[in-house]
Amino acid sequence: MTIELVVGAIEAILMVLIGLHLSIFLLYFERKGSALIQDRVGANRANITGIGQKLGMPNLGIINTLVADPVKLFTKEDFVPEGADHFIHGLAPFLALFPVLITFAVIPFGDTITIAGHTFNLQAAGLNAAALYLLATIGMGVYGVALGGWASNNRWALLGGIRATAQMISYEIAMGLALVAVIMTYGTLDLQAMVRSQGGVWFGFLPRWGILVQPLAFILFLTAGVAESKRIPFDLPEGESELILGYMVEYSGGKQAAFMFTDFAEQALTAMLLVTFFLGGWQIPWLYRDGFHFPGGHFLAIAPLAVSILGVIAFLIKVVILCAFLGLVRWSLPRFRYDQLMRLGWKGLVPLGLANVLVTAFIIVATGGAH
Amino acid sequence: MNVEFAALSLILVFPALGVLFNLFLGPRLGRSAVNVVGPGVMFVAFAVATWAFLSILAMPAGSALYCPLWRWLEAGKFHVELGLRVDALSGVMVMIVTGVGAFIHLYSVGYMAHDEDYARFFTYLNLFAFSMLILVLADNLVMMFVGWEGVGLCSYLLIAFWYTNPEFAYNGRKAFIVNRIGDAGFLLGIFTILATLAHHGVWSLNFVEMQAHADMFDVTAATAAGLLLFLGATGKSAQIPLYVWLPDAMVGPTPVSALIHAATMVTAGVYMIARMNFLYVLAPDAMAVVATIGGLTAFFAGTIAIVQPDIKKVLAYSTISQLGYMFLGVGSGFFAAGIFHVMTHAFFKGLLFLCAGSVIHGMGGEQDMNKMGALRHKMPITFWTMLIATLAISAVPGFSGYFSKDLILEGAYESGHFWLWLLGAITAGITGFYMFRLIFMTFFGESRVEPDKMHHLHESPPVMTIPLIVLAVLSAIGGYVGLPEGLLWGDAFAKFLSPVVGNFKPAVEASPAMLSLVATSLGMLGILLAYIFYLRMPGLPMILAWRLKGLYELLLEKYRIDELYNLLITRPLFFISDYILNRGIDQTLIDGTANGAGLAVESSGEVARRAEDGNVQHYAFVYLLGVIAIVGYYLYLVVK
Amino acid sequence: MVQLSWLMELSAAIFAIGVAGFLSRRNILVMFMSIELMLNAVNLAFVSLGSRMGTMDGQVIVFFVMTVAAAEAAVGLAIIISIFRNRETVNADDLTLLKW
Amino acid sequence: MPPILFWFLATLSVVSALGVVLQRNPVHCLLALVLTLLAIAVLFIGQGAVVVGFLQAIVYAGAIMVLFLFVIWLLNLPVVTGSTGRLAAKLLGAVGVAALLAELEVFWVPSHLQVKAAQHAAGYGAIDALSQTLFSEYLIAFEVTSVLLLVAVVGAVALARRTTDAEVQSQAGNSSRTEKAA
Repeated sequence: MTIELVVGAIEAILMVLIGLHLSIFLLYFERKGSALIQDRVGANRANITGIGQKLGMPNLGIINTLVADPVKLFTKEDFVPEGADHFIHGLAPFLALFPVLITFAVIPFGDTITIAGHTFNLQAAGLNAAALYLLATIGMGVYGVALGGWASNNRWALLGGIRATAQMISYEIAMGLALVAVIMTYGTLDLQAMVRSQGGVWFGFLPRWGILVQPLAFILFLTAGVAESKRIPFDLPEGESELILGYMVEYSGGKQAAFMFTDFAEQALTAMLLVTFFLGGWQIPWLYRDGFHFPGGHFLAIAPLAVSILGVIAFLIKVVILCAFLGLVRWSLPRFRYDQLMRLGWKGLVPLGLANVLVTAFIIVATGGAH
Repeated sequence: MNVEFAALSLILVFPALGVLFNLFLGPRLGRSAVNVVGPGVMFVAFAVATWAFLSILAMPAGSALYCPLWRWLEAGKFHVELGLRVDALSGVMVMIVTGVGAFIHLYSVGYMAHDEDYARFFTYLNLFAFSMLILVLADNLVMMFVGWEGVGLCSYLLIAFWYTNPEFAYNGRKAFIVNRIGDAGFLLGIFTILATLAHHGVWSLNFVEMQAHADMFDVTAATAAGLLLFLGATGKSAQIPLYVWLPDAMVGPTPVSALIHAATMVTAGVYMIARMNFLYVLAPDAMAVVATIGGLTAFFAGTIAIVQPDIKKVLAYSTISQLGYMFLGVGSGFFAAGIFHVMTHAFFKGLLFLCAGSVIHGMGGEQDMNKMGALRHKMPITFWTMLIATLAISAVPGFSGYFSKDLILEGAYESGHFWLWLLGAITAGITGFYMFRLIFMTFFGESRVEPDKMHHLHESPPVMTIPLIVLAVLSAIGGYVGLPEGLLWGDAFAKFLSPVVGNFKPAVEASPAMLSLVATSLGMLGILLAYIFYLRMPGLPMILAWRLKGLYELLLEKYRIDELYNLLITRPLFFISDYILNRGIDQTLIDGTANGAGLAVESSGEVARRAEDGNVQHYAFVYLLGVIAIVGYYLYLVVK
Repeated sequence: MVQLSWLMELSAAIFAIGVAGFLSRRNILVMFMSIELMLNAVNLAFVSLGSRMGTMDGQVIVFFVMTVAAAEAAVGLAIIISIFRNRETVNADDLTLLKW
Repeated sequence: MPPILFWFLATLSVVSALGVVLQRNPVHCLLALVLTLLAIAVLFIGQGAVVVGFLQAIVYAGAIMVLFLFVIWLLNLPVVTGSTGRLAAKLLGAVGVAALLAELEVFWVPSHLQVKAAQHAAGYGAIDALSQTLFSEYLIAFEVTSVLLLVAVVGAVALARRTTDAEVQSQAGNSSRTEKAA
């Protein structure tokens, strides 16, 4: 009992750390990756020692983005505008960040692992209604930005808050509908069980990943996930060119960092959820408990502990690749107009999601029930 | 011998198709399509009717064709089976309706050529034909009543065809309402018959079955039913006292006057009485009433016709007068004579109206005979055909009207109605007078046409004159199917009809030749007088009118019957409605009660409303008190 | 072990707070929120009793209550908006016409 | 559910419910209400009603309350200061509420609660069990609920629409004119 509790706590901390590190990776990608895409140099200051250049390496701007920027952020003055609601102004960034962080708890980042006779589930909180939990926490995320915008006593901030709220609520529905189809396919609300049922192969070689069963749900979830994290092309709430920074405009220092981190963490969360639902989670193609069963009939034995660790690594790799993909999206697409955003959400994604649910239900009934 | 003959339904189907076509497609497809379909369906129906009629002729006497349709309604033991039946009587009527109808449809193509609502006109006309055929072909009283109402509706629609003119619309309503009174009588008659039959266990209104059970009627029932049905007939066939609508109906297009208000619909009453002959022979009193009303109507309408200046009004009163003859005929028990006159009248009166229409058409809408004259050279075909029709209606020997009118007068005399015979004979003279007055004023003498209409004056196009010629031929020779007894084939028409309507049994012996001589002489006298009055001494009518000013104006104003009805019925009705029912009962009593109740509620509400201040929370507090009480009650239950 | 009566009395307390809020607050929005409080108090009672009896019916009722609450919120808030548009106030004391 | 958790949640929910009623700023009231709802949601989950608990969080706290927030923003109300309402009325109301509360507290004393405690079947409160009940016993009610929601949507749109069609058209005409002028 105690040891499980301790391990659960460790897992939870681990998961939050993974999320935060992914956010840092995304922060770096934001600065340096965008420069690469846009053919700029990007962050190139704070090259303290110059060792890299001496060794003939390009300036990666690591210190600039990962040390100097955060230090600057957290040492700035924490400014609260006149007439603002102090309490809520301070509360809002954490209301935004908190639900995202607790969501990491239900994501399975590996299979069960057996150490010293104890078997642990590599999932911080093995909820059997995890999918609902997910929707609940994501829904809670609205309050942070909404109240942040409202509490700033600033028109742009309020507009940004309203936009953010409307956008998140709208796309939550699309996301929920995509999730419903996924839940119907796997027949469970438990994310670990979902990942498990993505093990094995079809036709002897094709991994049974969710994306092959629910391609439309994948696209819907991806789109809605990007919209939820309020990134380009869905960054209307921040809309730098029209609302300056939207709901964040009156924030500075650590609180603004919290808002920014929320966005990055949401992006990381989206990536993790996509991996969990559609890309096999920690599953590696053809890898079973006892080792690889390649399609040709070859077999490669691997120790169970190594299999579990390989799973965790595979999960992380998939998530990083998806994060990078989301970053690419952010720097490749132009921004929507607000009415286009709403039209896409309500007239595009929601009907598609409903149709997807309908078709899924029909197929499930036609083929004689879920798994 | 009864033979099933499914093609009978085609006689109904084609006009119905015409209605649908003209209603929905006519306005879109235009005149030429309506021109083909409107009259076309009638000619097809005429062909089918001819086929049916020839079939009957080929079969033994007393045969009938029938075509059962479906069970229409059922109420307890009573049920109505729809069916069509063509025997000798309805065969003749179908031939008249489809034949004369077809030619009048054809004529309408020319007459209505310049009207905007062309398709609507033919829709109504086809609908009329459809309804009339239902009336004629029906094998039971209920279905006949459907047709009866249908023709009434069409009559209304067509009288008020140019409904933008308020007077025309008024006349349409008048016709409809007056007919309603008659229809109420007809309906009551049906109820009386049904009640009598049902009392004896027969739950049917089928003509054949009714005839088979005619012995169930006692004299009282037969008289009541006969008189009630005759009330319907006075409405539809414009007899005293319900004739007032027919002259006003002349505001409709002239083909309508010809078809509905002369040739077919108005004779429905005669047909109905002939059809119900088995009932009427049981009720001598009812028969006497029919004959008397007929004779009086014939005379009164004839006298009014003498002074009317409007060409169509003359013909309208003439129609009423001729209808009176028909009722005199059937009322005398000589049903075949009545129907015979229906047929010849359809020919010559239809023709007269069509000719009048042709004249009006040529005159560009002018109907006043004082503004005509000397038209015979301008419109030769119209003149000659109209002359033939006039000779026919004036009962000049050799023309159709002579044979039929002679039979009627003979029937009246021989059934013992001497005074009615005398009235009819005098009316024959009057008929000759006013008809030739019409001819002389219109076609002879000096032209009184207004100068601006002279250049417009023209003979009508062939599509109008062909029907005239066809009907003129029929008017001339149509009477030869019923020659006097003993001459060649004798009275073939009456023999043909006798299985249906029975044979005429004279009560008084008389010499047909003598009777005929008297009536014909009176007719000739009338023509002679007209010649003197209107051709030899054109000033004489003026002088006479001035001298007999009172009488002249009384006639000109149609005995002021409309005014009388106004005084006796309409005004008291309005008085009762307005002063007693409206102001007395409605406004004072009912409104007073309602307003008083309202006032009571209002004043008590004024007090009670203080509790209702509109504040939701105050209501909620009261609600809370209720909740506390309910929870308290349950608490009491639990604690106990 | 959590006693059923604790849950029920908690439910009663929240309900009473809701009633008090509805009766005392003048802002119709807050009155509306008080109604939601009452609904939730009742929901809590349903779930608690259902859980104690081991049946799902209580939860199903709660499900329906939520649906009705959603419908009620949509319509009710729409009414509040249109009232505010016409009257420029959401003070229940000023809205005594019971119509607009 | 351990008693300590219950007492924590009970305190939280009562305090936040009082917050709904007592705070002046509607946004603060709303936040307190969200807190109450979440506490109650956790109470649901603690009693085995997992799905309903999460639904409470998703639907109530996540959607309906956001709608409230929107409306508060739309109305942009000034924060009321000073006393509202008459003291006598408040006292009367307080007496009534106290009476109700007293009645209910008596009603729910343990000796009156004669509910036979039953064991939870396997999967109690899970989505399967809820769906089984919902789609068999309560199917008609469920379908009727969908109609209710549809009607509510239509009603809300109809009520909250600012103008009639004709006005919208005339406004559109005006705006296009001003655009041209610009």
